[in-house]
Amino acid sequence: MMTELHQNGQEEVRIGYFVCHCGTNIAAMIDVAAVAEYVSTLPNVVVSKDYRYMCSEAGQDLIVQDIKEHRLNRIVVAACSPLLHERTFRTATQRGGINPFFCHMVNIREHGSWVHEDRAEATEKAKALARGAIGRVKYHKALEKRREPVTPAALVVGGGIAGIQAALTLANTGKKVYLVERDPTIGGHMAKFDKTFPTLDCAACILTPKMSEVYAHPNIVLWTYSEVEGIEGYVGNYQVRVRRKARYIDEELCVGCLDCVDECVFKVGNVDDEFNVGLSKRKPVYMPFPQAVPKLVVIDPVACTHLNGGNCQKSCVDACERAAINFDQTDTIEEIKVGAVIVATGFKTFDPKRKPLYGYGKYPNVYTALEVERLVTSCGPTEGEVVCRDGRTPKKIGIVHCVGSRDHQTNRWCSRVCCMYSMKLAHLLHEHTGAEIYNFYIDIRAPGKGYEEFYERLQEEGNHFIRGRVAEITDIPKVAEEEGMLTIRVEDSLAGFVRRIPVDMVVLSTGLEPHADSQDVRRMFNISCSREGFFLERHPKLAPVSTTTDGVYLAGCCQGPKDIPDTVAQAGAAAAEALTLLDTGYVEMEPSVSVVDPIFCSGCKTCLNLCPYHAITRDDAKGVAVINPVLCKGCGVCVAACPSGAITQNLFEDREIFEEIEEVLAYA
Amino acid sequence: MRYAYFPGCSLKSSGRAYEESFLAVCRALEIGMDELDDWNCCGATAYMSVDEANSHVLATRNLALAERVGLDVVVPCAGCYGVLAKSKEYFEKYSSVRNAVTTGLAAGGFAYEGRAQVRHPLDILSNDLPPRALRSKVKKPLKGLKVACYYGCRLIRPVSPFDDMHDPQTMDGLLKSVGARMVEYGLKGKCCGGSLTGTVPEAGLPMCYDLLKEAHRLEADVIATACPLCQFNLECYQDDIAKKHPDLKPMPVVYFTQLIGVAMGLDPKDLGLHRQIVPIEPLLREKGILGGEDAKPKAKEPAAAGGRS
Amino acid sequence: MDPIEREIRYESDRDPTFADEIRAMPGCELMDRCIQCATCSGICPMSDAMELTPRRIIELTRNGFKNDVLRANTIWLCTSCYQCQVECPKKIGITDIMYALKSKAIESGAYGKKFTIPILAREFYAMVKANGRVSESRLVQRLFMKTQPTRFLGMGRLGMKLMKTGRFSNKVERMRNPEGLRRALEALPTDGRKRS
Amino acid sequence: MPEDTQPRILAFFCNWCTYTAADLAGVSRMKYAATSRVVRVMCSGRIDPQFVLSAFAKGADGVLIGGCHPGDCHYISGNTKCLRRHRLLKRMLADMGIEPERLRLEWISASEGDRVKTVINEMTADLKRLGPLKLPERCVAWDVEAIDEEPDHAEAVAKEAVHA
Repeated sequence: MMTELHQNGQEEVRIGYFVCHCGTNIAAMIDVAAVAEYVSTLPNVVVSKDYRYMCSEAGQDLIVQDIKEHRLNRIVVAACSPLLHERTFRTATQRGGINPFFCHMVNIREHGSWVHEDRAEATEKAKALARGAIGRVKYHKALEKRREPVTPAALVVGGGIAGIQAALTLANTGKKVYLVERDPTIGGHMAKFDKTFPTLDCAACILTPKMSEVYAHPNIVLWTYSEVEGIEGYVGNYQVRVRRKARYIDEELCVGCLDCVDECVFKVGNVDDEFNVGLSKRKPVYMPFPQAVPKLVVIDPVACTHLNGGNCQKSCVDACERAAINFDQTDTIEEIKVGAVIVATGFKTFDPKRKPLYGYGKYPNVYTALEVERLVTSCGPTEGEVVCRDGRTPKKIGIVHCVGSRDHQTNRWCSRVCCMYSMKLAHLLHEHTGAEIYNFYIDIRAPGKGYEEFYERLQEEGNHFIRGRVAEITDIPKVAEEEGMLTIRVEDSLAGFVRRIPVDMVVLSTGLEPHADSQDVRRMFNISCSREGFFLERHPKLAPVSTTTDGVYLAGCCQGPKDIPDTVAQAGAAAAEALTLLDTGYVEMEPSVSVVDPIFCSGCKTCLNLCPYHAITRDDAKGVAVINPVLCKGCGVCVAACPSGAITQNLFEDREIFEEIEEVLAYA
Repeated sequence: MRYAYFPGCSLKSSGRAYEESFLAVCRALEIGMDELDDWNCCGATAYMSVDEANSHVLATRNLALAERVGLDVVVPCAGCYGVLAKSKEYFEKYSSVRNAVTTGLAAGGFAYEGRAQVRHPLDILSNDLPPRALRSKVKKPLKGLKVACYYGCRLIRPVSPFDDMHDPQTMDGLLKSVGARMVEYGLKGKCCGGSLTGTVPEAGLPMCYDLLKEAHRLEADVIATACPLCQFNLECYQDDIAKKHPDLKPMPVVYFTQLIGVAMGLDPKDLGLHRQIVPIEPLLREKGILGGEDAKPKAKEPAAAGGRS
Repeated sequence: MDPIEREIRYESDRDPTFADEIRAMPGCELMDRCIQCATCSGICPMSDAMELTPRRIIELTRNGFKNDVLRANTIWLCTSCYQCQVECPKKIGITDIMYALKSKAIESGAYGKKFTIPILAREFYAMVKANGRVSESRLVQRLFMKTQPTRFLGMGRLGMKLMKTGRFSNKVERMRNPEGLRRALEALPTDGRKRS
Repeated sequence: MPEDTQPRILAFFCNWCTYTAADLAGVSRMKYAATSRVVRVMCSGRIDPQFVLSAFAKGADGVLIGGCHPGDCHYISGNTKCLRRHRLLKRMLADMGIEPERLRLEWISASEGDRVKTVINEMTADLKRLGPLKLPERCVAWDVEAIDEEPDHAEAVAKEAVHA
């Protein structure tokens, strides 16, 4: 085959092979010197070297120098995953003066040294993979990345603190931002909190100014009560469809005076109030909470008598001086164009009914932490008075940590915030009631600025910390002191014996988990999930806010549990990544698109229906298929289906892959 | 409906009333029960403590017998049920167990392939019987009888293929369908003390006491069980427990099959009601469920018979 | 005054193979992921009578403190109710581990003599081996005679009641043909009788 | 196959799910048999049935295809195309006298590193049991090279025609 190339008058192939030690990460399990020596015997290989860290400046320089010195025109680097460093080595190749796509990577770390235990076998595998790469790289062609302009606007999905922070950061740089929130108001979970740990500053005091800023910002288009329905396009050029659900209120006219709420035919609330997590009732027409942004009411179509088809005197309509109520409103669809997307869809809290041992839903005085947040806050349903569902003021309170977390039966992960918020609630509950507080924990995790100090403060305030996971909560008394109480049975594992502790009130520190519809969101934005269902970042360390889809970034708890400071920091990082893209003004497209050779195309149209992006059309005049390189995303489905082999995918050409297969297997 | 039937050792002696009432109910419901030919002890928890590998051989031999006749095996004793189900599970899950069982059984001329399923009467009566089949046979609904359904451990743990592990309901459902009233027995899945009532009574008996006390607190008339050991512990040690807790009043403890049989109007003798140490018949008569006199032990009680087939 | 005992363990106190032996038993393989959360001890109905709670048994076992583990009354107080196992957040087969430890204790004879459970287990084992079935009343009689003769006498009234209701008899339960079973049980090299 | 000879598995992994999962297995330091050789493609829909046949012809004992779970394809539906081709291939292999279980298709998402480990280990054990692939005689002559040469000639002819 090679000689043919020569005869065809093409350049002589001169390959440089570089195998990385990665410190001991590779070298400990693979005899890199032996691999380099073997490769040096393969045809066309001019240089074959091993080096301690190929990705280092010196390692890259080695490639640059050798290209120049030995007139190399193909580079193979055997190191870590190409998903990590392909770009690095292509850039080095380019610096050496040849087209970057003459470089190919072999993964001998993630797929080699890290997963094997037999040094000889791992070395053999590395040699086989090297031979495959040497085989394929000779067919590599010079390719150019195409540049596409970027729409200088961003979509932020989710209006919790993560989305708010990301939107404000982007908007402040002058970029247009669409902030889409599913609920009638922005604010998310943080708006429901009373105080924040460890500083105990009031959540509302630090959040509501930001919410107002979002509303007033000239660069932010805020759509609440809205959901993203679909997204098409590619990095820099996304077309997004947003459904704006009917509020039955004209947003332009409503001033949030609440006259309609007062005059609603329901004199008292009849629906569980979402904002107070069911601890109070609201009416069918309502504003989620007084500081809601936007300050607009909304009519719940499920609860409203009129919208349910019932006969209602519609006193709300009469009450509104500005005639803002419009029962004829329907959902509308907005189509927008953005260059980048920040997904900040947040989390939900674990449903403690999944752990029947804790008696949530069975015993009225068992609460979730979020319920207690509403109970201790002065703007909550009890105006800050802590009264149990059975009317008693608790004198003894048990706080159960890790509910649903660190548990193979429910959520395996640590939810990261529960230790700290449990301690915060312990402090607040004690402050409000003077009750004796028992914290039941497995491990106290307080690794943040001022967090350990907060733990110490709680200890000094007289809180009990009992190291043991609560095994049982029961109302069946065993001794007199347990009559009429909820008794917690637990091993005090530091003392080494079992205790029964009667309390008036139990607080379940429920963990954080992905939204029930996170899979749908993930599919829509074409991003991946980790096993537990949190959205997956491109790299856990080096690309923590990027995703595998270019132009889509992550912020907040949709990526994994985190506290407010971390969320805000991550939102800033996501905004910065998005800004980098928007500010550059163009994107470089990977050249791995497919191309039709009109000579061989029979015009059979097999490929047309296969293409998921409708990138292939048929030129009826010439009777051949044509691929639009702007629409092609380079999956290669058409290549595999073309009966006459007329379609080629750059970097994944048939001959490249056939050669890789043959050469990999040729190594015994 | 036809099943293989594994009685286990207890149902041939201290738990005879369970076998009698279960088989009587099955007959009345036209459910075929073929006692496994020459079955052996399941091994219980004791055998497992001495010889783990052979405990599975012991248990699976019975499953091999069921497979021979091509039937699933019904195991009323909760202890035996748990042991056989565990061996079946481990046979599937662990190749070491599979190899041991295959080798052992082959030496004895048996083979088990994992086909025969292990079922419990609560399971088949709740799930295999057509809906209303039981209800339609009720002649004397258990009106006014307040029952605490007690499931114990092995029916619902470590796995619970036919019920809710944390709040089992099958027994409640069956007894409700024959007219009884259930109390919210919060201890329905707690342990009765197992064999500790005999071996370490100071540790075992308090567990029975807690169960009995709670049933009294809820004003239950009777505790229904599905396990001969649970039934024995709760019923037979009441005198022992009362020595330490004189306030403890007698509480009848029966098998759920006995109550179903009563509701179906079966002869109390066939249901083994006369084998109660804490009698239940006066209570049933008081509620107007039973008429006539107490069933008297037969003039000549046959010795607790084993090997009957 | 009791003599003062020093509580310290040296590396030489650890049995190097003990943890691996337990880990190798079916159901016991996940012991190492225990986070000592103590759910097992909290839920165990017997934990208030145990010298070492189940949680501590796991910790000592995986660290090879064989003597401490086998000497404690814990394993003999386990009723196999499986509450610990089903509630364990790490899905560790705690009850299976207890079985494994019981068999180790019986095998090495390292159990407190005041405990009758190992004796029950052995009597039970022997009876099943001989007859293929258990004669409950005989088992109970043998056990009580061997271990708690006074209690046995105190139980006379219950015994009478049981006899009268036909729930207790001195008949020996046995299989019709125990030969096949015997051959099956003798086929394995791990037979407890040969092992101990 | 003698105990000490390892089977050879040629694996085609899609870039977004299974290749990433294999990376995750590495990052998590999971250990599995060194029997697989991964060829990365962007999508399992790119896998030409000829790749698979070629792999068997060139000496693979087994071929593993890894793609995203149904509904999760980075390119919307490439994996379903792969699934259809896989079914066809299975039948073809059987016709050619190659045990169909030598070809395996697995959906492995980016988070399922342990699945990569399990599948490769399982497949290694299965292939050891099957023994090395003894390509039926009629298949030995069948070779990709033959296919390769034809287009070269045709290409020249076609190009001439275009120039003319």
